[in-house]
Amino acid sequence: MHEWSIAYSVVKTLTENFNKKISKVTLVIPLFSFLDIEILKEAFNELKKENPIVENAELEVKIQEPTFRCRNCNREFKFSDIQQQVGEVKNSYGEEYPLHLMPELLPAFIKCPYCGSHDIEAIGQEIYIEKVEEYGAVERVS
Amino acid sequence: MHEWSIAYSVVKTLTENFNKKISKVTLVIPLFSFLDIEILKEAFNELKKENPIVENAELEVKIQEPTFRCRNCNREFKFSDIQQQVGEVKNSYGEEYPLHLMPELLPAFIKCPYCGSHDIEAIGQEIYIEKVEEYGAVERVS
Amino acid sequence: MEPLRELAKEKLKDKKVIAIMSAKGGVGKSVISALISLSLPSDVTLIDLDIHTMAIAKLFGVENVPLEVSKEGIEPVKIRNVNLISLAGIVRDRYVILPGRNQSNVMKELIAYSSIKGKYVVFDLPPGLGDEILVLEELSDFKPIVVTTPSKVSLKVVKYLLDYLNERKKKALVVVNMSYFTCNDQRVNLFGNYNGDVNLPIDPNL
Amino acid sequence: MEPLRELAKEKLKDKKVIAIMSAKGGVGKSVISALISLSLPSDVTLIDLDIHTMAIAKLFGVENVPLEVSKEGIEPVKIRNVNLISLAGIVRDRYVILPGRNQSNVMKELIAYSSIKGKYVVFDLPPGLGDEILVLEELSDFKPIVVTTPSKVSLKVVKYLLDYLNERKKKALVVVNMSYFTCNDQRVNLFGNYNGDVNLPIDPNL
Ligand SMILES: Nc1ncnc2c1ncn2[C@@H]1O[C@H](COP(=O)(O)OP(=O)(O)O)[C@@H](O)[C@H]1O
Ligand SMILES: Nc1ncnc2c1ncn2[C@@H]1O[C@H](COP(=O)(O)OP(=O)(O)O)[C@@H](O)[C@H]1O
Ligand SMILES: [Mg+2]
Ligand SMILES: [Mg+2]
Ligand SMILES: [Mg+2]
Ligand SMILES: [Mg+2]
Ligand code: NI
Ligand code: NI
Ligand SMILES: [Zn+2]
Ligand SMILES: [Zn+2]
Repeated sequence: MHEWSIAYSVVKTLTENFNKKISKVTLVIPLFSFLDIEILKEAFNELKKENPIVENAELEVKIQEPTFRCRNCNREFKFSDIQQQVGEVKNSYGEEYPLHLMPELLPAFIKCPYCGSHDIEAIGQEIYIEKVEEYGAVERVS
Repeated sequence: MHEWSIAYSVVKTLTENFNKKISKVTLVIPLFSFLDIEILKEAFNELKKENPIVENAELEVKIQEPTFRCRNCNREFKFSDIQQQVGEVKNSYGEEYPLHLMPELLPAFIKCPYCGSHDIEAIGQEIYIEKVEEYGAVERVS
Repeated sequence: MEPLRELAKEKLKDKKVIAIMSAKGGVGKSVISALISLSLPSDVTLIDLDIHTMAIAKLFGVENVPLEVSKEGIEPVKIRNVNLISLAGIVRDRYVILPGRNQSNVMKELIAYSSIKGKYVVFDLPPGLGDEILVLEELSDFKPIVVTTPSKVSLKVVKYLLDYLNERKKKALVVVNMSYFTCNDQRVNLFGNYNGDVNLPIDPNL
Repeated sequence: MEPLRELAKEKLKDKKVIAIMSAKGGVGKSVISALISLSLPSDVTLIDLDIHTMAIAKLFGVENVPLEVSKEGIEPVKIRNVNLISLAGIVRDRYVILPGRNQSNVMKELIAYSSIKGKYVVFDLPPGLGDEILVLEELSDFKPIVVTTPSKVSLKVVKYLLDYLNERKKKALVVVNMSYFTCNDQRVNLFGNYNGDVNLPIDPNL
């Protein structure tokens, strides 16, 4: 269900920042939020009907695998190194688990696999619009 | 006088992290801390005598001009856009002014030239060792 | 381009936003946030931005009520006219230890991804002069209510906050909490002496 | 490679470090930090990590004493056996509003660039479960003293902190402050009932 909020945020961002009709938008989401891509696209296709600027827009979703760095012991690690921890959090809460709803809560739930600190920095955990294509032009937006 | 603490931090970092004798170290400092390069080198040359690893090391200092971004209105700006504000803070406090002693305090004293918010992010305000050369090798360190 | 920020701004647009704040902790911000919310004439959304203590859920006795998520977002817990949004419902009964760099986005996520009902939004802020104020300034034109106790330390710190709010052209209502205690019909000033726009006594039955 | 971090660790090496903490504000952390520091048998450095309120300088009445800088670093203000390090001496009488992303480095700068004297270092922490704890864990093996009042909200929040400290294998001493008030030889529990390792009354003469 949270996918509807994400879709709404995309629709709102596009309608607030663009004047021309949009043909395609590329959204990047982090792997550990486990958003359901089908529901996300379904929600986007429903919500985009509200505004002519986006009514014909196609949503492309890219899943980004963040890298992690511990600010306590300075080691870097990958998602595979914390996959078991993430699984335990998911099992503990269910589908709408905290990192699904609020990815920025990651350090509250995940500990460094090397030293156990929660002072973890994720590079690439933000949900952002990577690219917007308008009818008649290609525009790259960060 | 604060330059002595910065020099000491460089000596300590090198002696904690290297085993081989060091021939040269490159230190990057932000423009707005207004560290005195001559005093910094003098302090380094005095303090390096304490440890054989660094006793022959040369200190190169690079001054970095950070760029700034306001997280309130999202505009970017340069040091020249806040130079007057920095000057007023310097005049108010004197030589050992807060941003000289503690560069990370920048947002507390500097406002966005466009919207007045203190939610300013400086890219390139940290003091860091960019490069260390050991006798017999070249090593690039981040 | 930040969808999170755009959605958070959208959620607060057209709302009357009130922020209960103080740079000092333990002055009664959460208690006063609850009282103000309950006293408003219509439905209000009360958002607890104190992400480490989550006191409001405890005050209302709903810290173990699990949340629901709808197409409109995370659904608040309803107590009389108050729709409560709190991290407590999301993390349930456990600590939230969080680096400073994550704080502002956690606050934005809480605002953006929740279903905000009613015309009024009351924010209960944590102590400090940091992200909570900067984020609220980014997202809305809020009315500040500054809470203090009469102690000198608290008054000094509140003066810093009022200085900042004046600089940002925001007029604050000052509430002096725990201003006195009635002991055998005698007024005792346990924590000092000061008069604000509103003065509240110490009430052991709170 | 971080010279700031290395120097901060170096400054705390070989010191006995005590951290006065509570996730809740206004429980008496600063008051207890001052009392503990004054009661230690030799010279102590007291570092105020509450960068927004800077209460300690006010408690000791030295908030307008300007700092000096020597080759050893920022010199503390000396009161009896206490060497006080506070942001108040650096910024002087003004607010410090700071985004969360700058907090941990400001704390590291305060520790690294100061001259730390004596065998003991006492840290007065701000409320919260964030950078202050994470930074102290990064830099030293500290002994935690957890402060609470007997109120239910405060106790719940302190339980979260104790849970976290247990997870990190740190045994805390629990101080229950403002546990009672003596009113005409009668004990009044203004804020609730709880027993800690140490229990302190409300003292209007503080
Ligand atoms: N007027 C009052 N009389 C008695 N106790 C109070 C009063 N206001 C607040 N308290 C108590 O003081 C403590 C701190 O209040 P709280 O609202 O949590 O402060 P803050 O949100 O500023 O940290 C709580 O235990 C609360 O019950
Ligand atoms: N035992 C006590 N008796 C009376 N007042 C106290 C006591 N302990 C603390 N206070 C007062 O309570 C307020 C909060 O104390 P403080 O040490 O600043 O708390 P914290 O550092 O946890 O925010 C201050 O005004 C202080 O003077
Ligand atoms: Mg508080
Ligand atoms: Mg509160
Ligand atoms: Mg406090
Ligand atoms: Mg304090
Ligand atoms: Ni979902
Ligand atoms: Ni200097
Ligand atoms: Zn680690
Ligand atoms: Zn701006």
